[in-house]
Amino acid sequence: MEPLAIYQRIKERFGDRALEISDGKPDPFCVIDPAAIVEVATALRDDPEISMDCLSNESGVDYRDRIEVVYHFFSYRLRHGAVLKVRLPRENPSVHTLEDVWKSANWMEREIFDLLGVTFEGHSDLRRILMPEDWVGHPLRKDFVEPLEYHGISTVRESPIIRLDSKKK
Amino acid sequence: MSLLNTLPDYVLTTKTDELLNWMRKSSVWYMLFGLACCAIELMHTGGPRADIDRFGASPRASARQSDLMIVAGTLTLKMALRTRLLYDQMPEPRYVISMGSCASCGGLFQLAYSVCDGVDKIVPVDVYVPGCPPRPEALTEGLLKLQEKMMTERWLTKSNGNGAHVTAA
Amino acid sequence: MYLHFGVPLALSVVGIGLIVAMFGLQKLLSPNNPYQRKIMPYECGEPPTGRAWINFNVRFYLIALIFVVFEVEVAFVYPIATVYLDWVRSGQRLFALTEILIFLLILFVGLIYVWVKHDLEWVKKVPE
Amino acid sequence: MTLNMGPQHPSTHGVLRFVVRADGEVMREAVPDVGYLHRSIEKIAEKVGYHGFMPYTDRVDYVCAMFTNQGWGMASEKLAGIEVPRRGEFCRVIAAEFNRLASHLLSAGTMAMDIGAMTPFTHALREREMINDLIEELCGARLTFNYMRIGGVAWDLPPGWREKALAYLDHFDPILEEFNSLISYNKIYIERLANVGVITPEEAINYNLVGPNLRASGIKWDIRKDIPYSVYPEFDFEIPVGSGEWGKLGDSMDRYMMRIREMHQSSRILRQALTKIPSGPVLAKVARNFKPPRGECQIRVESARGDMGWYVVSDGTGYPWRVHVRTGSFAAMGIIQKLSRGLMIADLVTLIASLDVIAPEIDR
Repeated sequence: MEPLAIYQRIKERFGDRALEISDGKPDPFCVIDPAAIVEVATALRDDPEISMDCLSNESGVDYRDRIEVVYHFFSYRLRHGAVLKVRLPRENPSVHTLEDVWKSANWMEREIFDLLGVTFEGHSDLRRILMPEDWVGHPLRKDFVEPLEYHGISTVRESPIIRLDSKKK
Repeated sequence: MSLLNTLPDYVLTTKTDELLNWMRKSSVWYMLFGLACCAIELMHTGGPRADIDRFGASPRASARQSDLMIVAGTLTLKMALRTRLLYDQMPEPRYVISMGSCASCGGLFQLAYSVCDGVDKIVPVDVYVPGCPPRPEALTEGLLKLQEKMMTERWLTKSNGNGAHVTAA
Repeated sequence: MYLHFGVPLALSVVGIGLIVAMFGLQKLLSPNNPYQRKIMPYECGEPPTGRAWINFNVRFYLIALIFVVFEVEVAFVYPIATVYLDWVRSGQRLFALTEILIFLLILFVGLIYVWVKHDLEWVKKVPE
Repeated sequence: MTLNMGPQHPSTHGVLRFVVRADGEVMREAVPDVGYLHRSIEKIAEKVGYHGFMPYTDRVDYVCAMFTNQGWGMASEKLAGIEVPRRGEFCRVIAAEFNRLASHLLSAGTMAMDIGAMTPFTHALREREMINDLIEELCGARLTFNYMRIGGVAWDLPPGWREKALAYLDHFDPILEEFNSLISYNKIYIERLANVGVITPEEAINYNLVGPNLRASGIKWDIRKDIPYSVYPEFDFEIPVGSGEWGKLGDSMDRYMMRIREMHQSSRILRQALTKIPSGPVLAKVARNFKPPRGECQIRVESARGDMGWYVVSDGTGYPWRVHVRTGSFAAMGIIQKLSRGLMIADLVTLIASLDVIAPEIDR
């Protein structure tokens, strides 16, 4: 089943909560209202014609004015996939977790929380996964400023070329 | 009641120092401290073809039994704290080889926010092995350079018995 | 007159001498610089968590006990084995053999008992 | 008792840490803690251009770096709609399959060493050294190749390389058979691996396991066959699927045997690719400051650790807006916490080795 056909199906079933369908090259996607993501996801999984039994990829993207969480679903039985998007505001973005629908969402959502600061309500243990526990800020945001030092280790390494010039003077 | 640094300067201890250094040099046990890509080259260096066991360097699992720490790979800030603790827990006299450009100066990950540029910010380094990853032969040459350096150490006389690798508390 | 005691004397002198030499040289020649961060228990690079003095499960004590029993049995059989040939030459062959077998048989019954009581199985599952 | 299988541990395949709550030898739970090798490759992608990001993709998974190169190349080509010449595709498949051999050899070797068998590790490394020589002759590096470019491959096969590669394959097949018989039918090895860490097919899909871990649970799924890309449809090879001969379906022994059988299939593909390689250019014309049109795409590549999803968002400038890699090891790590309940501590080592998890793929 082609992705666009899947999105039409979602549009019919959920009407206004499927906000926008775009057939952008090369991958078409469909934007969903953040509040309805769990129902749409369970519908995608339980609908026999779609039966998306695997959440293959979940990533967060920071478009300066909003943060988007992109879900790539895949169905091993019917060998087709679909892309859903959720648009969230930049200040404390939050959306419901998909962990109880697919277990694979657990770690991917922890990574998005860690690197982009999107809190997932209902997540079993939402804590930092890649950065140190006491790290400040969310690095993958476009406006992230790198700290100058961490626990006394300076993250700036002066380039040796400057040192050579100072010797020459 | 150890003999180190106790004999007055007029006592010539070159031969005994040489004997001590020769014994230590030909059984340098390195700690399995592979972080990233250089870890695979470290395995190949310990492997069948470029075997550094010929020079007496056999891999040890824990910091307690090793005198040489080969920092093989990118040192992230989260790992840097543990590296300092591991270095402290190694028995003296202890040496450090910084293998690869990531460990020596951050290499091609200086752009990263989470990487500590260079292991010499954390621990005193004896030999820097360039390369990304350095070939097993390059690491073997680094080990031989370290063995040469170990031969020049003085232990018994009071003044220049530097025992440089006996760090203070 | 006591020459035949010379061999064990030499053996013990060399043995003890080697040990003293090794530890002595190590004490004399190696740097000794214990400071707090170095003495901290090594736990793969992490500050140690939890207490080291934990109360072990009783099953490990049982296994150790069974091991000690059979270890002592073997320790008794060794001296017999060394003098067994003298007994055979002095004609008490059958008597020596039956004596050892009775000793082993008693402990074999012990082994059967332990086996039947499932004390030898290694516990792979622990109830929640 | 809480134990720390910490970042510096011989059998955690890189810097992973498990906080193990154990009772005697049986584990209550092993909570993984990763991030010790998070080198922020995805943030660097936004700072370096499309061409400049290629060497960084080697470091995403340095044991089989060709697949990450291929993934990045295909993602950029799909964005910009570039057609790779046929000989370039063949060179990619040849280099990638050789790298799959090397990766599976290392995985089987370290797995045997983790279980306690020391000699298979040296056998596997000896073979891996020969493959490294071949690939080094092809692209100059032993581990981080940077061999592929957007639009094809950097260099053509050097003269005489084809015969050397075919000669190596003739030497490799009996050696693989000997390696297999040396370790795979060893009683202790089977005892340690069978029925450990059993993953049912539904769990495998729900936890999004990929590659050998998925096929070991009985699901016949391989991107090279099911979403054909590059020139893979022209070769005939089977996909080994787990059958549970040694214990329940989906245990560690199945995952290990998947990798051994995949090595057979890879050498079959290599033979066909090396004989059928056409002549012609290897690299398509691609602008130096490569600016793909605005848009986003996700492509999937069958890497040695399963299908790796490259999600790339481009905003029309020369720098990618966002790159996200979903790798096989990251998905496999999610299931370890659930599987480790009630397992013995020694079996946790087996489980990590059988899932073939390595640190850079998890932390990127």
